[in-house]
Amino acid sequence: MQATTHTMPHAGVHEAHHEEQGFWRKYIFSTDHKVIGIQYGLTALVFLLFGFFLMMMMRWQIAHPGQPIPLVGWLLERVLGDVAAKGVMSPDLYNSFGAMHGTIMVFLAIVPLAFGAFGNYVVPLQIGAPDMAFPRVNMASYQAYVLGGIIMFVSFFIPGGAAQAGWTSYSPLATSIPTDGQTFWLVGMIFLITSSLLGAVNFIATIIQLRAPGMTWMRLPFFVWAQFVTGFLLLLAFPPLEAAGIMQLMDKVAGTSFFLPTGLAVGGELANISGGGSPLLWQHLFWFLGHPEVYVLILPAMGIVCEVIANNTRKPIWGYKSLVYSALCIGFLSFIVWAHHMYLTGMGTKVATFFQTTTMIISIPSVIILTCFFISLWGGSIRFNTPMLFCLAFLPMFGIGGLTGLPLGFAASDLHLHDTYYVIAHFHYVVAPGTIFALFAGIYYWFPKMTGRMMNEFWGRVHFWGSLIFMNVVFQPMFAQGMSGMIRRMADGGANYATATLQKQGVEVIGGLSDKMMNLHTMILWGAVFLALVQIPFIINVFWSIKHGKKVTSDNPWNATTLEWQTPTPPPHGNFAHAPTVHRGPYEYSVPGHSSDFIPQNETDKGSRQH
Amino acid sequence: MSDHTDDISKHVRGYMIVGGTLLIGTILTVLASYVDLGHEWNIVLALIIATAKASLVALFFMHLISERQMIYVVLAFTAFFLVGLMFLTIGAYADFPPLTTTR
Amino acid sequence: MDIPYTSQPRPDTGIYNAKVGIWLFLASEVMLFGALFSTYILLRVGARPEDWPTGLLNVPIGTFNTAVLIASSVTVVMAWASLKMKQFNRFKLFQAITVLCALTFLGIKSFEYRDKFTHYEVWKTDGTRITGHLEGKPMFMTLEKVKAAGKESILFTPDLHHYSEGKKAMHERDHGDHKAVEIPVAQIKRLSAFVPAHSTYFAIYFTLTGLHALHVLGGAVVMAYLFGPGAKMWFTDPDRLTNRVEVSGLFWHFVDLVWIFLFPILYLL
Amino acid sequence: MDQFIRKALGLPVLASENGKGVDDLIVWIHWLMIALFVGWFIYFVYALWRFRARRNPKADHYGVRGHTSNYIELAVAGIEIVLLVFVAIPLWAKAVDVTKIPQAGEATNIQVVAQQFAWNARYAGADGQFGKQDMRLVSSTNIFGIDYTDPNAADDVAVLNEIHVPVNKPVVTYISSKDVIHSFKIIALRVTQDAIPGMRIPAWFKPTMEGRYQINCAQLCGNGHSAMSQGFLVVESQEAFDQWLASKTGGATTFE
Ligand code: HEA
Ligand code: HEA
Ligand code: CUA
Ligand SMILES: [Cu+2]
Repeated sequence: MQATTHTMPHAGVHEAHHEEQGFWRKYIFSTDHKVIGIQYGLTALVFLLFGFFLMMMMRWQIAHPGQPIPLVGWLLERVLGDVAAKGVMSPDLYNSFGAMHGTIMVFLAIVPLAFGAFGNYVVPLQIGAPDMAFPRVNMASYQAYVLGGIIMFVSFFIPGGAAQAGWTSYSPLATSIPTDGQTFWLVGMIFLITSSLLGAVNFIATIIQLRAPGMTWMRLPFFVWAQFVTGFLLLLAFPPLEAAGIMQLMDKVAGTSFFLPTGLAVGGELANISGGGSPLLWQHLFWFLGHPEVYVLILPAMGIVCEVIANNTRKPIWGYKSLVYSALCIGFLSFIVWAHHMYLTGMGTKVATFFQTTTMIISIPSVIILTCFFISLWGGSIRFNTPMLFCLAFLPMFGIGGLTGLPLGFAASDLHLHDTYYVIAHFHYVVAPGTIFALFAGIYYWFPKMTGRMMNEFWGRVHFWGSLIFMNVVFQPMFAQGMSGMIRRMADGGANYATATLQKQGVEVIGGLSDKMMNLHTMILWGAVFLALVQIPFIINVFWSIKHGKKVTSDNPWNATTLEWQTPTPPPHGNFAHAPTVHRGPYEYSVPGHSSDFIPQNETDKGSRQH
Repeated sequence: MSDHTDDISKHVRGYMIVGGTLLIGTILTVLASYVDLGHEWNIVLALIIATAKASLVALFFMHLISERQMIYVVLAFTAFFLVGLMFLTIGAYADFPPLTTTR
Repeated sequence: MDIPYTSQPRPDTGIYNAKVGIWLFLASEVMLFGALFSTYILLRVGARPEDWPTGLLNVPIGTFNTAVLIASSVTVVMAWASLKMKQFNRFKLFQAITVLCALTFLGIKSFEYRDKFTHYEVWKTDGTRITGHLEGKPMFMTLEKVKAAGKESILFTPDLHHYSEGKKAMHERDHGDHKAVEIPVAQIKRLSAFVPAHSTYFAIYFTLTGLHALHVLGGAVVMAYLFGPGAKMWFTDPDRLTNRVEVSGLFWHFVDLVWIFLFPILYLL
Repeated sequence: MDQFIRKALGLPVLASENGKGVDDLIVWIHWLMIALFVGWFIYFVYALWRFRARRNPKADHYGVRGHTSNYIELAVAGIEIVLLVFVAIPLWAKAVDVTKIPQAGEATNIQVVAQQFAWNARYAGADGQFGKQDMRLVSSTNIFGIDYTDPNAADDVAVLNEIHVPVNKPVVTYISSKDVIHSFKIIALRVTQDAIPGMRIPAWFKPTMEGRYQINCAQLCGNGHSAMSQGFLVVESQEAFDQWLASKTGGATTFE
């Protein structure tokens, strides 16, 4: 390796000339994986906040349908016009916000944060590489992401507003809405998909090719494994959605009928199209991505949790190999479970049997991963710092989310729960108190490496306890609502189906939504408001600590073993002065007979005995 | 991955032969389409020839025949998922063929 | 530290970075085109036979284009081999031919597209369907436009057979006289050029070949770059240039490989 | 116990025979979930308390050495397999196959076509035969695309938003849609079926309680999705149903 670098000094690699770079080269058009990682991170956090903001307005509308939104209602009317007349959210606007909340959270917030930001910043450091394998591709990936984000954002302000067909964009609804929101959505998605594909190629190639000497596959930190599998999910699951996106775009702008059947009527009359397409095809292609995508959301989170738990229990992760094999297994299986989102599309017995079976099988590796984390606690010396608190909370929260996936996985029980708030609660438990908590943990954990300063611990705790409590206030009631039959994507929060409403109209029905369920909306609204308030200390903490946080006294403030902590803080361009050599596994904590309670991966055996 | 110059010049002949075979394959495909074997069998034959041609390109032009194991692994998974996508999707239609005319 | 293995293979994997990258990328391309092929199968199986044209495309032209792509596949691998054998000038020659092949392919393809855009089908209210050409050979004409122009009837030169009569009819095509007929607008239910909106066949035809053409275009740009400014790398880092040519060649072969499937399923079956 | 968990889970009233299996499956799977969650949670809290740094300053490099976890994982897998093979798969086979429902011969057949934002239904009428249907004939006055040249079509009955069925007899609904995807859901009867344009999908249920039920649209179908609530299913005695149907017969296949 040394030989290579010496015979080809700076051979055509512009990235290698890192002497004087202007502001633009250094911060905006950077090819340094760490800068790109931070760019990804900040952009994604802004989108995360924006996605949450959309949802706060929706929760108001759900709790108080038809009433003007306080504080921001007038602003909405000013910028969006009639869809928010008098500051009231119209059903069109509700549908736009819902679709964009899902899209933004998944494709513009969590994936870029978990994969783009943490993956970019941490993976090359953890494997002892100078940068990503293709730095310029890396930059292009970020730029495509930003472009996609801008297109999505701009779509709010075009006439008719943003896409309204849910994040799933089912045809024919998606193409039947005459405004251009869906076109923007599709073009934006094509950019985001391109970004993810470029990122995935880069990550996988980097992990395969740029591991430092001695960094064998079974010495990789689990976080790297998680990103590796995630990369493959993106690489192979996204293209079919890209194909589907192109086809839906054709349906929308070129008048084709890929997803439109013969005999489709619009406003009563037969539509002027050739027909012959299939609405179900879109669903298959969407969920072929959609399901792997949810593991894209969770695997990096599990990777972070693993790093932090090992570090703060001061002992090796129990069952490292089972973790790795489980992650690979999840990755493989996630490609063949997608139709569990489609049980009620008229699926016959044989196909349903196949997908129910694979869905049950895929829950087993998740159980194994969680079990490994639990067992790792046993015998540890547990430090309850902020990152660790978030990771510990991740476990039961993901547990709730994951377990409630099981009744959805059986077609017959899904019959009752499909498209109700039970599904909403299920997946928010995995992505919100699950993934978001893990990402918070990652921010608190790697912040000192990125900036050389610690985040404030007290406000970290306030952020943690507040988030934990209010996340549960928001999402726990949704299980009950869903079980009682409350349907999702209701612009009035189900008021039209409530017993009370019907009684007012003089209709007596069996099984309408009870007052009790409807009243929970108020509680959820307040939960969301307080959830937002407790994010304020976090946001301030992040920016304040960059300048004023407690300075770290060493490059390795958490006494961690993995390679990212063996670099200067923050790591310079090129990361390591010399290629590190790896001598041991990733989590050598509290090794018997060793003086300190951790041994870095690059420490030689001789060095360790000298202690 | 052959690194020696003389090795390469031997390959060059191979490339020419493969190229010629591909051209012949193309002509065969066209001719075969004019022979009426029954619609299904025409499709099968055309796909067989196409697959053979594609394999030649992949094996020789793209050097898959002497590629590293890792690339095989990646491609094997890709092929598997693609087959899964095709068969499961198409399989799901078998239960309820699309409706145009019914009672 | 610089990024290692940009020109020499990593010992344990045996490959250099860009090759890993391109194969991963091609894997994703397989899924992209695979999804479209799946769509093709579904649409075709779902279509009523009379709605799915066979033998409508020009086979000799398609065959010629196939040959062009195959030839370029040979030249692109020869370009790489020339670099391996340190024959820079021969590389330049082969690379140039490759780019020319790509442009030829695109030129012919756009000619074919034009042909389709000026070819029409009329669905009459009595249920009959005729294909043919409109007076003056306009592109993208629709019934709405005809009506908006205030015309009472159109002048239409019918083909001697309709595509639903199958390939047999096409083979027996004699060169009889094409007489233009006048069709009153009132008798027309639908009028469409052979554009994507015409039918699921043309939808998938244009999507597949259009996406493929974009790939050809992208490949041509890269190839031209490596022929022109990019070739200077030969004097600073010949191994890396050779790798770049190999990697772009891999992409090019893949594009060829896709066409090998597209040709029979779209032109011949 | 059984009633307790039903209440605790918040399962709504059940008014159909087919829904029993669905509810049972939901209850059983929740037992498994609760057992797992409570078990793990107790362990979790105990471990956090016992191994906190202040109490246990030195970690044990090896930690757990036993295989208990493997047994737990195997048990989870085992229970899932049992539920899958003996409950979920047979249940689904019964739920989707309308040819295998009990008393299929006596079933009331209804064709349902959803549209933005209402429910249309069609009964075969006195002859028990639906008229031929072709989606290419759909128009604003011919919602079902009925082919009026077919003599069977003459006595078909069409209704809007008000669907009557007799109690204690299976109902087979052939569900379709005209414009976008909707979903035909009646919570208390535990019936849900997506209404997909271009497809006609059979679903069945067997109501056991007379009364009025609201038809919910469970799939996002546009800006009227939340207000697509004017459709009702009326379950009544056979006599009342016959009378109602007779009052409708007489070529009411089109609407005003
Ligand atoms: C990160 C995201 C994520 C993850 C990890 C999962 C995980 C799972 N999901 Fe989920 N799912 C979504 C995100 C996710 N899902 C989303 C976004 C949707 C809706 C999309 C939409 O319609 O808009 C959805 C919808 C969805 C459906 C469709 C429902 C419907 O529309 O009707 C189904 C059905 O099978 C399902 C099943 C599962 C299963 C079986 C798992 C399994 O993998 C879960 C396995 C995990 C476990 C079994 C937990 C194990 C843990 C323990 C046992 C420990 C307990 C812990 C403590 C006590 C501390 N999910
Ligand atoms: C990863 C995905 C993700 C995430 C994280 C979330 C997070 C949240 N979601 Fe969402 N949601 C979806 C994905 C997600 N959601 C999807 C896919 C849908 C379906 C859409 C559809 O129907 O098509 C949906 C739908 C959905 C609904 C149903 C709407 C309906 O059916 O009509 C609801 C209702 O309450 C909801 C609520 C929330 C809430 C309260 C949060 C909260 O947890 C949000 C928490 C966020 C924060 C706490 C913000 C933290 C941010 C910061 C701290 C910023 C820091 C900034 C800097 C430092 C610069 N979501
Ligand atoms: Cu119809 Cu929702
Ligand atoms: Cu899923």
